[in-house]
Amino acid sequence: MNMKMKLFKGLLMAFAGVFSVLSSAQTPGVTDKEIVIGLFAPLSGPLVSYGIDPLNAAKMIYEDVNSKGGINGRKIRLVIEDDKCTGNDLLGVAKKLITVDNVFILHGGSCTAAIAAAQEYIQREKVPFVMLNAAGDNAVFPPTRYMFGSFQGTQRVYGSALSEFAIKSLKAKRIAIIVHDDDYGKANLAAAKAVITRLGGEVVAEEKIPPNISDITAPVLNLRASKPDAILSGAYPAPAVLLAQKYGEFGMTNIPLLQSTQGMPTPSVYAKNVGNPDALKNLYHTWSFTDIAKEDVRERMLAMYKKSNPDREPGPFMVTGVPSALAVIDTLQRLGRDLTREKFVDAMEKLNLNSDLMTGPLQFSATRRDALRTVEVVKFDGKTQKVMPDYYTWNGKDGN
Amino acid sequence: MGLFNLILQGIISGVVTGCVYALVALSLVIVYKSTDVVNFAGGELVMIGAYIGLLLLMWLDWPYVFIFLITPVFTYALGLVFSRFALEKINRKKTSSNTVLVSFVIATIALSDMLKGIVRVIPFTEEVRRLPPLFSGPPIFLGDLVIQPQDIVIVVVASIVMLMLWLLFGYTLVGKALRATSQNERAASLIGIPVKSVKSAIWGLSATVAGIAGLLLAPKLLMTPDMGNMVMLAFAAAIIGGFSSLPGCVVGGILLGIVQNMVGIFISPQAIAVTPFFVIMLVLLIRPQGFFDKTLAYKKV
Amino acid sequence: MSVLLSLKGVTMRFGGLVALNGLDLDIQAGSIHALIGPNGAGKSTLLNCLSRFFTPQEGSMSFKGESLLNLQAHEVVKVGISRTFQNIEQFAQLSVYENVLVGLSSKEERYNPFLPGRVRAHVQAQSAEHAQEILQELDLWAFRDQPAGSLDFGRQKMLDFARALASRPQLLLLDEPAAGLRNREIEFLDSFLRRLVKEQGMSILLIEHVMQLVMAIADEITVLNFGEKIAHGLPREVQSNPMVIEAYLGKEVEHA
Amino acid sequence: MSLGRQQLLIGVILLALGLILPALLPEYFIYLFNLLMMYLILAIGLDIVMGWSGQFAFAHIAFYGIGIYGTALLHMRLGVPFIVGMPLAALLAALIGYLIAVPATKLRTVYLALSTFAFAQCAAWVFRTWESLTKGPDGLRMTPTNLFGFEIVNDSQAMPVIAVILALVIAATLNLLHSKLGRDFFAVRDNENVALASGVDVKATKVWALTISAFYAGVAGGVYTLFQSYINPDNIDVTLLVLILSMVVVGGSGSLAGVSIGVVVLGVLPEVLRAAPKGLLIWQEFVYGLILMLAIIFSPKGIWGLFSRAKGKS
Repeated sequence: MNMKMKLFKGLLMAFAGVFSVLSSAQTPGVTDKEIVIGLFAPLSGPLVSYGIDPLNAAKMIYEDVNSKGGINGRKIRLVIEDDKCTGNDLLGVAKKLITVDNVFILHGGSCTAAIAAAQEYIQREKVPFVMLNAAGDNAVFPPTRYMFGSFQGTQRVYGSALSEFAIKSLKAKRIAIIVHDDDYGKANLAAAKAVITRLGGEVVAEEKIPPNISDITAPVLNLRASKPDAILSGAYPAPAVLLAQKYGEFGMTNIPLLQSTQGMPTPSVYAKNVGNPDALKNLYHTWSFTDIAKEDVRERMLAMYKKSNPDREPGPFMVTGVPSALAVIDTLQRLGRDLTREKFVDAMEKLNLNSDLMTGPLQFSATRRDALRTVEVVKFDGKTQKVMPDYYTWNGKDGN
Repeated sequence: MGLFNLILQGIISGVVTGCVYALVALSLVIVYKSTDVVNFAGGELVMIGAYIGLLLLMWLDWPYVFIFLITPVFTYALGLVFSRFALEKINRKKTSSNTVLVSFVIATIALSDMLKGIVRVIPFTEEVRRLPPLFSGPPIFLGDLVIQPQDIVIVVVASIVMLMLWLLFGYTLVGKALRATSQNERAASLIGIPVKSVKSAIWGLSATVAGIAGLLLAPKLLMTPDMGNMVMLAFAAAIIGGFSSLPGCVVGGILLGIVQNMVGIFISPQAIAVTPFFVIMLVLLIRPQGFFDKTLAYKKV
Repeated sequence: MSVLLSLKGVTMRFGGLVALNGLDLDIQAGSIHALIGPNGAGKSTLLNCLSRFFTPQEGSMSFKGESLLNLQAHEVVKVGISRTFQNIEQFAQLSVYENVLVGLSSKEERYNPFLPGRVRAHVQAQSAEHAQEILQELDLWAFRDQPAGSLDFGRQKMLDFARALASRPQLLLLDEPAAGLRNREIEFLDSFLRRLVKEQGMSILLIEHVMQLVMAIADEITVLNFGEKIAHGLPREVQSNPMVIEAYLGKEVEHA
Repeated sequence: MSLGRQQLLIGVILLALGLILPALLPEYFIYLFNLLMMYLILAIGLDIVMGWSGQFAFAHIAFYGIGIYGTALLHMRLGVPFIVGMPLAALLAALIGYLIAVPATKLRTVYLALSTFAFAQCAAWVFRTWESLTKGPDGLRMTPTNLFGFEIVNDSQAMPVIAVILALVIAATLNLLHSKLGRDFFAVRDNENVALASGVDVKATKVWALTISAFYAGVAGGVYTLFQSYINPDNIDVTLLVLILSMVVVGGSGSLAGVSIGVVVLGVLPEVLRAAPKGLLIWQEFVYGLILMLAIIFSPKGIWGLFSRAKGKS
């Protein structure tokens, strides 16, 4: 190696040294007065409906806490980004927030596949990542130290809750399942099958459909041919409506139709889209929030949203952005003034938050990274929603 | 329900959706035949037709039938504008016939992005929407089989549109001008046919057909800004018809509708998504000229 | 003189339309053979058969005793037959120089893209020299770096010529080279074609409507009408053939 | 400057950037550089088949996917090191490209476009459903790449390697550009008949174009495994194809400089847009479509075309 190269290398080392000294001087993203949080969700592209309102909802919770004086003397400052729900973009956003904006923690993500792309990076950088509103099955199983999520339940929770409800409350024995052929569908199906087998029921049909299906006749005919006592669906909004329409057309309305949360963002719109009131006679769906039964909770959320976003009508998934923000705030409050990322993770692991908004406690542990395991089942007849008396809790094993 | 009825029900439903695929295929083929452009925005024209219908329905307090009739006017204008302000300008700058075709296709891809993008901006479209069917009533039962009145309407309207296209192309002066233009542009302009206007009109016509397909499809398939993805089914239908035969499109569309359901029943619903692509590859491998046309798909020199 | 190209009973049908009907034609080495006839007589179809764009349903075509039917379109130039096109057609976005290089390429070794640059430079040196000669001869050297599509009409036709000549063919097929050219350019063409035959021993099959050129330079003339040969002979003989006059020349003469 | 020197210079510059920048810039920027370099390899490959040869081949993302899964699985299942696995995967992509090209290039434009597009969709479906190999919709977690005993775990370590690969790709492309085959690509694009009459084997040339472009896409896929750790079949979709296509068209198809400009402009644009008010982000898709439309209408040769035209006038 010649002199020039040596000199050059030396310069590089010096640079790197200065950098590391600067950055290790204190916890990134934390000053005396503020805590910087990187908040992101899809704000453009096909999946905006999962992103804009939930992100606004999380923002309003942080603003609320700031207006009440902040957390232990510090205000929350948000750096907001658009992750487009793609792996490349989300990873880019995570890297920007960590290495350029120097945020304390990441809070965001509405799509599990995109979040999963950032998992190794988060692990390496040792930065806590709190998911916004993704179901997150693939990102929380197996659990990794820095990633927390599933604040409205995983697909496993929905599949398990609907199966248990079908067998215990509806006395169904023969159960048919229809899900998508993607990660959500896979997790939902696995949990449902495990619960059904455990409780002595029988899975009589498993239909895996593509999310962009245009004629759902064949799978519905297959469902009907299996003569089920109940149908479990993990479909997304459009296929969920198509399913209900065909189910109505083929006169299957005596068979209860049990729909997982993601298929019915706004029940009234769903009912309007299905059109046929007959198809809504025997319809149930999962939900993770108490805003259906408790009017005060609903009003409170809407009022907060209006205050924070006067120009926008809150869309269907608005409330799903709230619990993750509550969990972050609770953790920061418990931590006190002494903040490091490692301490945040340790405190997050001890989270046990009972909020009047949620159907169950938000909990983590050393081996658990999915927050909510208890959901309710709601009967919806096209006009009113009626919450079923029992809550259903996933046991943490079925389908894993 | 016996297997026979299962198959029969699959066929009935396949014919109905197949009719709509056929309409979209027609809209692709008439443009290809006369302007050599593969329209990758065909699906988005279907989508925009449905959303225009929905917005009109929300703004205007008119009976749905009127809205059904005036929506295609908007898509007609859209096709016309695209042809005039994009394709013609590109054509004027062309350096060779091969590269200009690539440019045309890219322009349709750009159009597809723009249409999707503009619909996405309306917050209202974040959620799945549906148009009312043109006619609704209690389903008709034939033993175990169910037929929706709405489905009958779809088949009837689609058939009327197909018939009108067939008459237009085969038996009117306009049709002759269209055909002359598509066969030999230079000769057509020599005998006094305004080639540019004819081309724009064809784009308008194609967009009209797509718009009607959108209105028919919206109650059945539901509306999202991405509903244009169904265009691949139409491409497959058009390929069966050799991308030139109008009756071929219709048969191709219906066949595809039925095949999809049969795949769903006998193979796996998971394979439904890949059916149109498989059909495209298969047809191109064994009979690239399609099943309805004697002219070769191979490039003529 | 020996027969360079020999056609026997060549028949080409498109659907129900007979474009060529049992055509016999011989071209002598070192001669200019003109092919005339009204539009739609099948002249261009014959050229397309010879350059193997079309395959005739019946008949044989032999060049230097070898059948052309065994060749694919891109192989025709390798046995020594090159052609120009009726409409101006060339590689519009390539430079004038590159157009000629493509024309040359049948004579080049197939270049291996993985060879280092210097080896290639050597391979290309000879080609470059030849390309320069041709371009200078046809007065196109000054435009060598311009895209071919930007030349004026006459020069584009000359470029088509240059490209066809680059492969040093034994038989040159010309499809209406004089169409649309000005008198001065036609005069140049006249002397240039003569020189090709005399100095390089090239043979030429000329399709042409400009009678002044045909009559001046053709050694033999064949007249086609509706895909059939209606006359053949020396220019003088053909000119006075009543059938030809009726079918074609009569109108043309009046017109002129 | 001779071709060899040009290639050497580009290689040295890229390698130097690849070594220096990681020490100076936050990892985010290095990630962006890596992403752009990967896009550039993809875009050059697409340009060879579309811009150079004028063929509508839309199977590019399928070959990219084959490159990703091929490299990752060879490494994870069989322990094949990157230096061998990546070329193998790219060759596999090229082989499949060749098998597609032989029947597809016989077809008229519309059919070539549709059959290659259909092939891409079928490939995506296979990635999604062949769970025993690709883990299907769960996505594949890739183990860090091993290069001569060093594990590449972050962007800074990956950057010099990617820079070297990009330099090799550019050098190979320049070689191709000046070769007979490269000239034949352009000849076939401009006029197939004249090309045939000049002795260019048009069919073989088209097959070459598709095969080579598939190889490039396979290389890009291999590069992906260097700086990413997870692949989900959902991430290999038409959106990516449209992005790459837009880069080629907006920058200027048919020229390396143009394609590079396109990659940089459209690759950096979303980062610039980050500064825009969040409510406006939703216009992005429309704006992208508009940029593409304006480019194809007003400057079919892209930004580079405008630039070189202006240069020609002065």
